[in-house]
Amino acid sequence: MNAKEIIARRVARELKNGDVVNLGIGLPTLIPNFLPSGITIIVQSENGFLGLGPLCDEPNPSLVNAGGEPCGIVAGAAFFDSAMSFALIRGGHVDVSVLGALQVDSLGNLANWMVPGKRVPGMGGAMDLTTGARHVIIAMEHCTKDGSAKILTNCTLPLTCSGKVQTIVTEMALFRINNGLVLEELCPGVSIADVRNCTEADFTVSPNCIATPGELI
Amino acid sequence: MNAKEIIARRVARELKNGDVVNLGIGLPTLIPNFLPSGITIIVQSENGFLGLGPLCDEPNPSLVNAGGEPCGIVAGAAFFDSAMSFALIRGGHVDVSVLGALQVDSLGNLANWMVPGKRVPGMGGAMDLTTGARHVIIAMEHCTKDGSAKILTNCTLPLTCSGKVQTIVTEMALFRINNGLVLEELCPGVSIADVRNCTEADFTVSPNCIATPGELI
Amino acid sequence: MNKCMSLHEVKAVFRDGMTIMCGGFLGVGSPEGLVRELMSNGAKNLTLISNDSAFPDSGIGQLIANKRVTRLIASHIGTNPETGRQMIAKELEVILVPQGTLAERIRCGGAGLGGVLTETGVGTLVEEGKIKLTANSIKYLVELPLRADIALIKAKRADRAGNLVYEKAGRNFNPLMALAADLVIVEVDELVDCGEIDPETVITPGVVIDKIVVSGGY
Amino acid sequence: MNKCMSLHEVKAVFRDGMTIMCGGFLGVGSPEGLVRELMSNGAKNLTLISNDSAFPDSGIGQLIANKRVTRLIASHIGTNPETGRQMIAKELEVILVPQGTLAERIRCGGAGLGGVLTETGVGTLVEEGKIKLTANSIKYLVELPLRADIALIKAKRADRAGNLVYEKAGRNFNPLMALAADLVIVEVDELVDCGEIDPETVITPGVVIDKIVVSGGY
Repeated sequence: MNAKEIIARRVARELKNGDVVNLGIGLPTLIPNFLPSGITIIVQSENGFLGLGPLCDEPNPSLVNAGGEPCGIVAGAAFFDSAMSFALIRGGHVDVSVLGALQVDSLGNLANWMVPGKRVPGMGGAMDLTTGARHVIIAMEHCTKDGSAKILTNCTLPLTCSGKVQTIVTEMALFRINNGLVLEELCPGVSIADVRNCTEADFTVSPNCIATPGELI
Repeated sequence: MNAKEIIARRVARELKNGDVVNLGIGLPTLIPNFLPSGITIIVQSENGFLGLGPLCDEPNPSLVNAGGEPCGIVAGAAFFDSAMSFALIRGGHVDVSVLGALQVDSLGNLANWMVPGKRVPGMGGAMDLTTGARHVIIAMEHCTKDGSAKILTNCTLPLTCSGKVQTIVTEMALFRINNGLVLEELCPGVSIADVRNCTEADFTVSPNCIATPGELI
Repeated sequence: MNKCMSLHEVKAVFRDGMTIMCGGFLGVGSPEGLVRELMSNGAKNLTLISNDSAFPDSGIGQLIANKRVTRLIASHIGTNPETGRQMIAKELEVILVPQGTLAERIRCGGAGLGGVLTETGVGTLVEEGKIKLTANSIKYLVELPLRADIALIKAKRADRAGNLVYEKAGRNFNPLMALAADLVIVEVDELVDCGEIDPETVITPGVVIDKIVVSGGY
Repeated sequence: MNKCMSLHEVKAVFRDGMTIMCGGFLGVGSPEGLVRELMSNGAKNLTLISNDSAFPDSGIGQLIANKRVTRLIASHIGTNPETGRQMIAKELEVILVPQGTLAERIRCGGAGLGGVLTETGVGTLVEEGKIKLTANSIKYLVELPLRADIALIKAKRADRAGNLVYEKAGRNFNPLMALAADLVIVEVDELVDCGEIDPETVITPGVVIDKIVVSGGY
């Protein structure tokens, strides 16, 4: 299992039966593949529907996820316009938002929409999702491709939201943000020292910190 | 033809083919009966649809106008919720709003929602209609039942809107409000002196003032 | 995830002092069965948010007539003389809100918006006590969100996920209130399986609906 | 009252310097035929309002690539590298707006609202230059309406009155833009007679639609 799959699988275990979940582009879209049996989630797609499911038939050009990839819908789905989509998101009707990050910090700040002067994809729905979803989970590889830390004391890139991130899941560890960064789980084979090495932000180790049990990854 | 019918008939002549029109409770609902041939209007009902038409079949308990009276719909109708209904009204998508009045004044102010300490029906949709409709027409009998003036220099009752009324149609006359009250039409058999007698507000007589031609009433 | 509930069970959710939203326009699209349960439950000191107070002997009008409501937020009360009487006698606080503003305030409550700017009510009693803001040279009132503890709504048909379609002018405030309360209970004429409502025609997505009651289905 | 127009006639409506809204989300639900007419008309110095700038070689992406747009108001430009390049080279002004805020601003433009209060963007670059307002102890940004000279939208089916239904995720911003421009032109796959669309399923009422063009119908 690669890093992305390990992360997606761990995030899947955060979800409760019946949760309404918005999945960001890329890694988060893998999450439904790893849902434990007995757990059904309802996937919200911010381009305008609830009940996103796997692609079963031929792709329909009008049925894509928020990343533009062909997808399917489940029985009990509903289509709506962008105002309704974000009324649901902003209004607290989405239980969990899972997003990637360029940087995330110990105050729960997230940066994932621009690198000034270089790359400015735009925030899309991310600012509304982090403002409105009840539980904001960052799902990302622990470090950048060149090995620099992404979990910082303070984000240096322009923020997506201020203080809304509650959980960070990487291929090394799981943190909760609760008056600072708290290490709650270590992936098998990873030491606390390994995590400190790869994390710029200081963090406390929860007294209940566990090695993520095998069945959870 | 009674006073209400005379008024409704004259208002009907103000409407252009294709106009989207909201008709207040009571007298204004008579207007569609008097549309000249070749003129089709689209009636907006603020309880949530466009394409209100006469009752043709058995009354359907879910199909009533904004006054709660059973009605029908025409081909090409559309139902929507109250937010959409007032998005249409406030957003300038309703061409004409025809309402009754307790008082209306030479500044275009309207009072039609409360008599303090006595009768407070509430404004319903009237404040939004007068704010948003492109043309606000007051259709009412010239005086109260006890003969007092309703067209005043300044409304004394709490206002429904400030300066939005453009046209007043009564069984005696038609006024436009254009930097003050301007008499534009007299009904047959009515003199300017008669109108002054029944009107508290001062008004100018348009140089183009005409006796409403027979075919217009 | 079973959202179905019998009308009988509904009674247990009501408490004195609650804020309750109720769909309907002069009784059309009003959840008559749910209101009957609220009547028989006996909860009092209610704040009621509804377009109007219907008629003294029907729907939510009965709640007013039975002195169960201490505060009413509505756009129109003219069809229920008892509402006006209690208001003038100061037995009932009535907050009159322009209908379009009422719709937007409820929509804000459900959509996580802090309010809207509207020209409606400027220069009238409605502007009293409100924040005013001038934008693009137009004077606006800032109208704040409305939410409730419970929303009682009426639809024509639900699937088991709570997806709703309405009937004609019975739609009115129901889809707005469906997002704007902590507990949302819908009364429907008909319950169908998931997949039986075309996803393109769903007006209220099921995720906002907590409980479904079938009319007359004790 | 004939709202039908050929694709060919559309070209005449565009002028240099216009503000144009265009429906679609990464090209899905985008009025390809109308955009093609806008491309071939040659109008430039356009302000474009759209969720995203799609791809360099398709839909509104081509307008960007052809330097026809001087100002873009959008939530996301990552799929069109040319947009980012022009922005960084200061050839194109890009105003990035959170997607939910963009939806609300367009809705305000169509609904006669002066703006909305949203928490989205508080504590970020998005709050720069905006009015802030604290209500119920929460800090909000006041986001102002967006309107356009022309809205180009895409629907699946129209009746001759302009009533519209959409297709799946192709709905997105189209129903909002349909109320927010002085001239609203819809491109549809199919045109039917009045009465052939169930009034309960209409998403956009025909009164807001000025012109109807059938895709491919030259």
